[in-house]
Amino acid sequence: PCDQSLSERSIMSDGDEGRVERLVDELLTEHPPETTPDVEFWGAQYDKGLAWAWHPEGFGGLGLARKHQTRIDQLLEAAGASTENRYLNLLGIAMGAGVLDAHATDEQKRRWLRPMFTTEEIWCQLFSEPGAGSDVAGLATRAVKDGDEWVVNGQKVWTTLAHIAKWGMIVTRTDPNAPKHQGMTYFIVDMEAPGVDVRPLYQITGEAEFNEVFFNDVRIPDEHRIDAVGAGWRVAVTTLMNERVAIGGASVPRGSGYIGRAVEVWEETGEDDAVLRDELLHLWSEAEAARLTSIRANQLASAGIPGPEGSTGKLVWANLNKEITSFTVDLLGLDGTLYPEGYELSRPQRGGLHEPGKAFLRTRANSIEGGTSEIMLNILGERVLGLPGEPRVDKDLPWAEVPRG
Amino acid sequence: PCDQSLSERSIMSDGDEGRVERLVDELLTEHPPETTPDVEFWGAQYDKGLAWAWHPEGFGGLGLARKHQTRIDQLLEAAGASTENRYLNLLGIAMGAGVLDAHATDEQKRRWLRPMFTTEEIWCQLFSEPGAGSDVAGLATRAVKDGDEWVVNGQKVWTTLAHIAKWGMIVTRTDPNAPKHQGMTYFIVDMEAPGVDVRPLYQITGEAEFNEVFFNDVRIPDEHRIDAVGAGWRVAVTTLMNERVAIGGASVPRGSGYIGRAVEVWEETGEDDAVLRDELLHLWSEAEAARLTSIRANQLASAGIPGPEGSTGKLVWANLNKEITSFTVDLLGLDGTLYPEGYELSRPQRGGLHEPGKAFLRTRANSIEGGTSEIMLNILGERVLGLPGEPRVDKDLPWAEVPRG
Amino acid sequence: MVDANVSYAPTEDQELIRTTARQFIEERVGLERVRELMMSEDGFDRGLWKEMADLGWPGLAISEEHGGAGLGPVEMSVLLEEMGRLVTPGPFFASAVVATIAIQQAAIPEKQDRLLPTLASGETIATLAVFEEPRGWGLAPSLTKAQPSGDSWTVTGAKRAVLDGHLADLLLVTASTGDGVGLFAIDSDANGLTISQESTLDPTRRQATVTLEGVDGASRLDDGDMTESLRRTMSLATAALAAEQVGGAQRCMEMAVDYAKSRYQFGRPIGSYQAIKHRCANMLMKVEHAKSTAYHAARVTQDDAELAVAAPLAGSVCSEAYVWVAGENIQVHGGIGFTWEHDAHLYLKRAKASSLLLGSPRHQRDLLGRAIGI
Amino acid sequence: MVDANVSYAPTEDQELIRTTARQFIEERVGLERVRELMMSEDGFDRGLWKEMADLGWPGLAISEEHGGAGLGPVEMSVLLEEMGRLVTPGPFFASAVVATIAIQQAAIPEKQDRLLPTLASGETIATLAVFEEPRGWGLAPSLTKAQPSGDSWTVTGAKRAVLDGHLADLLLVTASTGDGVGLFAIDSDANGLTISQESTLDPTRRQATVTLEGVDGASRLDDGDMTESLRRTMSLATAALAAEQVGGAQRCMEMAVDYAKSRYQFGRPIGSYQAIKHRCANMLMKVEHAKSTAYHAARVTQDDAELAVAAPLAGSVCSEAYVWVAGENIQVHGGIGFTWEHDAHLYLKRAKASSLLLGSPRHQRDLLGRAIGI
Repeated sequence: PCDQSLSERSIMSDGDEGRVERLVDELLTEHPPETTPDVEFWGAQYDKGLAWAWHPEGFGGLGLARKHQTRIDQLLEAAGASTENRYLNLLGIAMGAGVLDAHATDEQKRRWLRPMFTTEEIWCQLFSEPGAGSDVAGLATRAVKDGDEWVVNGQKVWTTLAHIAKWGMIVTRTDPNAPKHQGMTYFIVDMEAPGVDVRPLYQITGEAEFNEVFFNDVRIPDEHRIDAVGAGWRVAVTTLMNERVAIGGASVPRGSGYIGRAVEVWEETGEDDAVLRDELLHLWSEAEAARLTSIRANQLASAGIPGPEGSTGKLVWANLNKEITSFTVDLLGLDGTLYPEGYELSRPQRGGLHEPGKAFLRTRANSIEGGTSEIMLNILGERVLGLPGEPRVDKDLPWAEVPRG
Repeated sequence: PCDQSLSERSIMSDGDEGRVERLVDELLTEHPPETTPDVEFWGAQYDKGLAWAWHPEGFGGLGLARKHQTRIDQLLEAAGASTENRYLNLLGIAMGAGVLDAHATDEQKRRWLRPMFTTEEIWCQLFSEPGAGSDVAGLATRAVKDGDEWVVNGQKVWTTLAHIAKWGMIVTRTDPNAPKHQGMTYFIVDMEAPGVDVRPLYQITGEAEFNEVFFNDVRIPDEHRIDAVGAGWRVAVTTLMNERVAIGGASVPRGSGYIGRAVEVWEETGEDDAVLRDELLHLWSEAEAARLTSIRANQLASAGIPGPEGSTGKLVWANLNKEITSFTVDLLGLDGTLYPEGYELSRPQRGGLHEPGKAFLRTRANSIEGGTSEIMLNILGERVLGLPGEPRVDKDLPWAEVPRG
Repeated sequence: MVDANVSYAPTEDQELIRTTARQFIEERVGLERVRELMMSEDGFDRGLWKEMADLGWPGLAISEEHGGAGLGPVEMSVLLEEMGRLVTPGPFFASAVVATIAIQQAAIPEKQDRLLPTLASGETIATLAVFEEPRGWGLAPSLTKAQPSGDSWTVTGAKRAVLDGHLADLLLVTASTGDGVGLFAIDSDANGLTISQESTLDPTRRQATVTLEGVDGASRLDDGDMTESLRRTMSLATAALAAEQVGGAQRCMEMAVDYAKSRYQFGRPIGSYQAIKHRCANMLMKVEHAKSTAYHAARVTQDDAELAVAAPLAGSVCSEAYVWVAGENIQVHGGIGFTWEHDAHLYLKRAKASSLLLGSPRHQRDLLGRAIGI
Repeated sequence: MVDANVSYAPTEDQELIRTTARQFIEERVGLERVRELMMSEDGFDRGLWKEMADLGWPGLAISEEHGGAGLGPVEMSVLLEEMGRLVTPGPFFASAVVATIAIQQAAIPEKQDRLLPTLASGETIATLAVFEEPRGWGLAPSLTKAQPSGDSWTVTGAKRAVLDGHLADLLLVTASTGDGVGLFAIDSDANGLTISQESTLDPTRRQATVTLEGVDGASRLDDGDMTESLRRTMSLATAALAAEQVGGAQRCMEMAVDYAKSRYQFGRPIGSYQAIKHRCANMLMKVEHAKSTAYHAARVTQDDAELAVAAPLAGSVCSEAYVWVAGENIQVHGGIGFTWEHDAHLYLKRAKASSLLLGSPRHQRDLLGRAIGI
């Protein structure tokens, strides 16, 4: 709603572009990118309200429409300034900031936004649990009020960056006797606090992109609570919104990514079998159709024409990535049975997915992470096509009484 | 249970084989097949108890184990006697007789079994309704008691042979206020009675294998009721048992049926495209795997080793038939866009499925008729793998209150 | 990169064409009329054709100087998508699309001046006769030969899968001239010409087999070898057919989704079961992919290199999507979807036949491979 | 027709082998041990090998005169199915199956007398080195050549995908002799022989690359050209691998079904959702089909013509079934199935590698086509 009124305002005042460009010029002259350390530059960028243009002034923004930020980043990149912080602190800057902007007190925003943007404090997200995967709202990590503090016990999984994060966005169960969606509360937890135990979670490639995080009597001050007690699900939804958009939304050049790699392998091996060729062309066609679909979706979205084109990306790419990488291994024939880099357990190396074998293994998770394909198909069927939901046995029960096997 | 004790008995007495062969010899000498009209021969066969060996004596049987019937039919066929009646009156002899044997009174059996076996009276099955497809137990055809008669109103669909049948096995709703499975009653209805209106139901090939049957105040005497009032579902289940076994159970020679036709077309057209060849070989492999599976299932079943091998046949063949016939049309290229026999609406001609186009269209129903693939997958998942059922919203409601859109 | 300058958002004109087309087809054609026509002898309604002509549809993509509306392939694809939605019968695709494209691509200016106006007005129904072999979709005429005689040509040979050949006033026949491929205009009443209608899997789009025994007076339309322009003609026809396929596939999905909402079994709408819900969601994905490729192909017709990629891409993706969705639509409907009285089969037959008409998906992928160097 | 005389019902002996094998593998191997071995340098446990030898497994299909149990391919397939159930590591398949079959098929009697006893006892670990090209699975040696020198031969060339080559005492190398293909026995410590272990996708089954630079003292096992017996060897190996694949696929299905019953989301076991339930049902169908083809292949090994059909049939069907089921097992498990600590990935890796080891499904179908004349 707040965004709404902002964008209306910005439509009225055409002076906004000018103001933005003037501020960017100021920033660049006062802090020349080539001579200014990134962290210092990002701090200055925040102070000028050029971090999240749609945030209120004083909180890294100018109270303008979101589109202005795109412009700002273009100008900064053109001037050789780094926007790497958006990648280095992805979960904070892309998701955490949105959560704080929508749900936090000014005091909380003041405390957290600036060091988040400067990457001095890395953020992570603590939602999934061993017992709560697709059903995040079934989570069991307990938080119990004790004076001005909350005492947290439980386990979270699939947490990226937890091993280098200072702050974690955590959803907890504060009222087990309320229906599952109503008994949750959202906190920002200090990942360096006593009782927080972060362990690498090794995946089938032997690498650990993710972590398990254990909470044993971890104390969180009540002022680190986001929004009301019991409002945790509402805040969690705000967070998840941003997540799924991120996946499969971007549009890539034709013949890039896994299908590009498959074509490379086809050429490198000099394979010319007609059957494999048709299979490669089939996958290429599927990938190109998916690519054109996301380009079309982005165009229609920015033209304000609503449509289903956007919702299919993650699902489609999950299946395609799995098929393409599996086929690429097949293309290698006997060499497809090899795994040059071996399996010693480690944190991931970048660019490892060039190896067909590793890409084949890693992509098995594409249909699971960030929403399983089964859940995405439900969403597509129910939200986009308007098909009725299934009978729910868990919705109105007190969480404590929901069957969990 | 009754079968059980019979087969035990037959294990004890080895004299049964001898008795059976003696009776067959008698039949053949008293009624030489070459000179005896089929109907007369089948009547004599019934009278000697050689129609359904496991039926009690006097009802076309000898009270022996089922296996003896196989032997009897072999001997009769060897002697040139016709067993065509089992095809001509399929629904009666394969399903109806089983229902009568299990649920009917001696008087009813005496009335119906003999003319059924001689094909003097053809039988049909009246279960499915426009509103009750997969959910047969949801049927709405009403039967209301009126003196010694029942008055039937409603509509049945997908009824084979209805247009030539004398008797129909019909399940009706007699108590709309009982839960769906409890308010049904089973009758044998005279298809020539006033108020029975049989209309051909044309399918996408333009042929009508099936009928729609409308009932307007059709009166059925209470002595044509099978089993108790309200016991209709139990009787219907007996009937359906036989049906699904019939489909996809039989084992066929390698490379026969639709895949055989596909290979023929491959050879006739002289096609040699490597991609189409691999696709043909893929389908051939699937078909051969399915064929071997049903052979293995039959062997294990007759060896008394229970297993899941049997349950997969209908599902697998439904999908395979659809894929193979679709591929066969593709093999024809531009000729695949032709439909030589045309579409004038008619009763089916035999052997029409030699035409790839017609086979392609006809097989679309394979995944629907006799239990949709969705239902078969549920059965496989729940009965064979023991996976839990879905929450049921209709089971305990009075039928009249079950939502039906 | 071609992406940058392709815009997929429909213009107001295109939206207008869509609205008018949908309204006309629903009101004046409609599936009841489709059923009458599909069971009729020639599957053709001259009155309906006249009405379409009055709306300027046959000339939609013909230049104004030739009496057309001077619109482009994108506008035509919108119209075809709407026609596909209701499996509209008749020679529109054969005459206003394929034959018209062939003339535009291959004929020399004065021949275009002569032929296009009556095509634009709908007075002339034309069709392209190109295929000879049942399989392979080869474009080089091997059976059909043309020899000069005076200022016209004599053509001998045979063609198959000639769309609506039985309705055509004018046949455009490809024939080998010894030094390449020529395109020849022949009146349907010419001596030595036999046009026999075939019974088709898709009764809403008819075909004929054509034999030519020394047919005199054939007028050559191209100047020299038309191999290249024939290839381009087939690409454009494939792109156009893809739009029609999208319309049909979209309609099948809508039928399935609507039925899944209204049909109850076991006390629940069948659309609440994942088996049906997920199938419908997969229909949506396939239809969206089909749209993306068809819309793209219609928008790059000016770029030869890109069209050589986009057309077979759309041809294979839309064919497979339509056949699949039309089949699954029957499955979602269950028994009723298998009946003659239900409309589902009209789409299945249109889908299956369309997937083979201009080249199977496998053939289209082969063309795609040549275009992208795989 | 072959069907008539093939019986698929297991005999009591076969059931006994199954029970013993399952018990031994679960108790003495077990997935914990598998994990240790798969992370170890050579992936081999000599103690475990010794125990298997004591049970007579390496000699299971070797005649009694050669110190084996004298049982057949059906009994061996039962054992392999049980080994596949727990992705049992070690050289059993390389030595007791493939190498043993090669000797039985290709070697002349006196060579069999010399080699088979120590293979039967497990003292000797042997492996067959046949493949040279990365793709195509061609059996004719092009790089590797053998020349007579005195009463032995000198072999030069290179081989890849030599199963457990790093563990082998004895290499069986195919080489062209000028007048055909010969099979040569070479000790692993021979001069000029280099065996380098490769890192494999499936860490429970290792491979080596082998180079031979004028390796002297090679003993020729066959008399004349072994092309035919090599083909038969690969058919029998494919049939044997199929049995192992069946065991793994069956286990994956059981894992998925068990998890679908015990894992709750939204207050219901996930197995109560059709998306999961129907996937499990499809797993069952694929596993049953795989079993049917593998069991059939193991039972027709005496019938050359039928084996030529049954082996590639089983090879392609079982490979595709196992890869699919192993992948879907991960999906049913969700996140946990993607973790290193869960066992699901052991099966996926075994499945994927096995599907390429002796010929991809597509290659197997090509062989099938040749056998049935398509």
